[in-house]
Amino acid sequence: MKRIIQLAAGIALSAGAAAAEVAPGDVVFGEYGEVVESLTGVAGDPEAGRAVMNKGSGNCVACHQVTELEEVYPFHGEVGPSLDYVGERWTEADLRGIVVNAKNVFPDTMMPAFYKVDGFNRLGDGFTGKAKEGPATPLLTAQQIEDVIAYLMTLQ
Amino acid sequence: MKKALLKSAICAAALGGFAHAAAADESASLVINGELEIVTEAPAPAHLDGALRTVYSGWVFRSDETQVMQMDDFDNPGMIFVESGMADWNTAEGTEGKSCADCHGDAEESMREVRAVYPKWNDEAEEVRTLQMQINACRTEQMGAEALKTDAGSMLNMEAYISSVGRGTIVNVAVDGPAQAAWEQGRDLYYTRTGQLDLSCANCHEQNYGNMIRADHLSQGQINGFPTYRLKNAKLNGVQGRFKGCVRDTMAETYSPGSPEFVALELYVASRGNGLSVEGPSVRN
Amino acid sequence: MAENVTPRVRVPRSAAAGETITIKTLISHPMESGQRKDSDGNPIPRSIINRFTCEFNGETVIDVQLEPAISTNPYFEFESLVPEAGTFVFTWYDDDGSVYTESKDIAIA
Amino acid sequence: MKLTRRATLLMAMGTAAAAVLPFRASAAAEDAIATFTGGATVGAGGLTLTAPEIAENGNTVPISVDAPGAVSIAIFAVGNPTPDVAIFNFGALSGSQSASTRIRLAGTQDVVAVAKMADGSFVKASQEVKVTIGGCGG
Repeated sequence: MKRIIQLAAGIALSAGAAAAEVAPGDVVFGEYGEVVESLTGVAGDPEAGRAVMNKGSGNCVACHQVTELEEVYPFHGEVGPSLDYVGERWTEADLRGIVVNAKNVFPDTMMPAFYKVDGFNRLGDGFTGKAKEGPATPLLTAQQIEDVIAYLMTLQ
Repeated sequence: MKKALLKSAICAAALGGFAHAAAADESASLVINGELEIVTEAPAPAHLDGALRTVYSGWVFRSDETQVMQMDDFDNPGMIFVESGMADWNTAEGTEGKSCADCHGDAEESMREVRAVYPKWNDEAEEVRTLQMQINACRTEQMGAEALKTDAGSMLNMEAYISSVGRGTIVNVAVDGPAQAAWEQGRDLYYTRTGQLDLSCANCHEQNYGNMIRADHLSQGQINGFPTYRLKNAKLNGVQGRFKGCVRDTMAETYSPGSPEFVALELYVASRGNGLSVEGPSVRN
Repeated sequence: MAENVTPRVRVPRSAAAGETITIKTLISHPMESGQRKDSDGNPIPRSIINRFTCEFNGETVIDVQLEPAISTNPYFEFESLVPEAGTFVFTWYDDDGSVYTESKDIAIA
Repeated sequence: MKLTRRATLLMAMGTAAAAVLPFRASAAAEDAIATFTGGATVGAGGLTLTAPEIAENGNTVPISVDAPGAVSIAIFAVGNPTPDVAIFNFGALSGSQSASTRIRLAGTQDVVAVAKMADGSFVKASQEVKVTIGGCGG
């Protein structure tokens, strides 16, 4: 969590340079919850996105199985669907929409919104159990989401 | 996105979430010390309205090695704390100079049916009381002793002792009558999503029990085995402390052990296990 | 010093002469490894049971050297010969110098 | 055992690393084993090590060793910061040269048992124990 906060702070500092970045409240969703525009305008790095899949970051493998990751991050969850071939089944815009806020696509899903800062019930300060003072920090940064999307698109 | 694709995706998600909820190991049977038979699987109580067909003790979701640790009291480290609770039961405390035993005699007889029916409405106090609240009411009102801290040390020892003598009795928490309002409050909390991860109890423990979340085998979150000795922290854990840990892990502001919300939630979750045996102190991961 | 350290043993009450019996032992002890830090980041000093022995009528059954990788509340299960009636003596040695003992008699049936 | 979030994370990372690299005893583990054997050659056979393939929690992992005719059996967790776990020395009245206990494993790794036999020779057995990673929390 600390790392996410630091990253977010870093982004805030370089706000001028990252003028192209879309804030969580400004994301434009399509009719089916897809997000066509890149959140940063900077191409995602699949290698960096691969690292985000693990615990301590996106923790995607807590719920999703990815054969390609079994060796490096063992023990995958079964709560969500397998992500094998996810890059064939979905477009980049679809995947971006699902990672940003899956509930726009699947209203009852258990999947958390990774780029959302409002509308929470009893928002906590990370995993401390205490109330969060001030606005939420998205679970992943805009660039981390672009990186994850780039990685997911390699799963073909 | 094509509409057909979307539909099939929703279908896949639904499958992942519901139909896929793997059956627990229905063949495992728990007999403690070679003689005490424990009901770890029972038809779901009617008040669940079909949300579950069968209720399972958390024991059936654990690995063979963890299961075995609960099958013999010598192998169950939770019994260390039962011994402390037993000693406290017989120790006079407070301004009245009385022990639990002075009023209640032999707990193996007087307390046998107690754990199974708590949390329970108390007419005089006009509130739903957890077993821990009742222990403290006894201490402060009858013994003139100080209240013990909820879900901590001596309190968990006493709760574990009272649970241990009730092992094998069938959980039968009242959900109607004067307890109904608290029960409904607990039910609402159970289904309310919290925190930045936006998860409810039901997301994991009703819709996904039997599935793995990373390497954790999700149970139904039944509390008939509490207090429970967790391998993770090598000590007894109380129900409401466990609730707090779960809510915290949704990245939410938690309620506190002893709060009206958690009392209501404990009543509701206990009632989901009506039909299972009292099992505490159990051994879990 | 570790608090509430209580040894427990399970030994059959009787055995046939020359029989092999199973013994279980458990002692409540935190087994503080010395590798953990408190909430202020200061190392918590090591404090473990470092040795456990079981003797029968003065003869050694088992003598165990424990390291911090033994879990909280150390548990042992092992087997002993019972050549005659007598007394098992169990001894746990704590880093802090404390010694905990327990004994159990066994009869020949 | 109260682990800090950071420690838990480090443990999880350790597990991941252990899973990628082919097993190789750390220098510390090799030293610990050599201390027990005095550097003697270590054979195989005659020693049974029983440990779970997957441990639900690395804090409390049940294991058993059995080596008929052994004088002593040492257990090592080769992936722990300190590999030594325990040494069982069997006396004249030991009913069998076997014992069970519960140990701590700081992540997925090989558990190694080395038995010293009555004739002074040594045998070894090892088994990988995968320590699980929880899904919840940061």
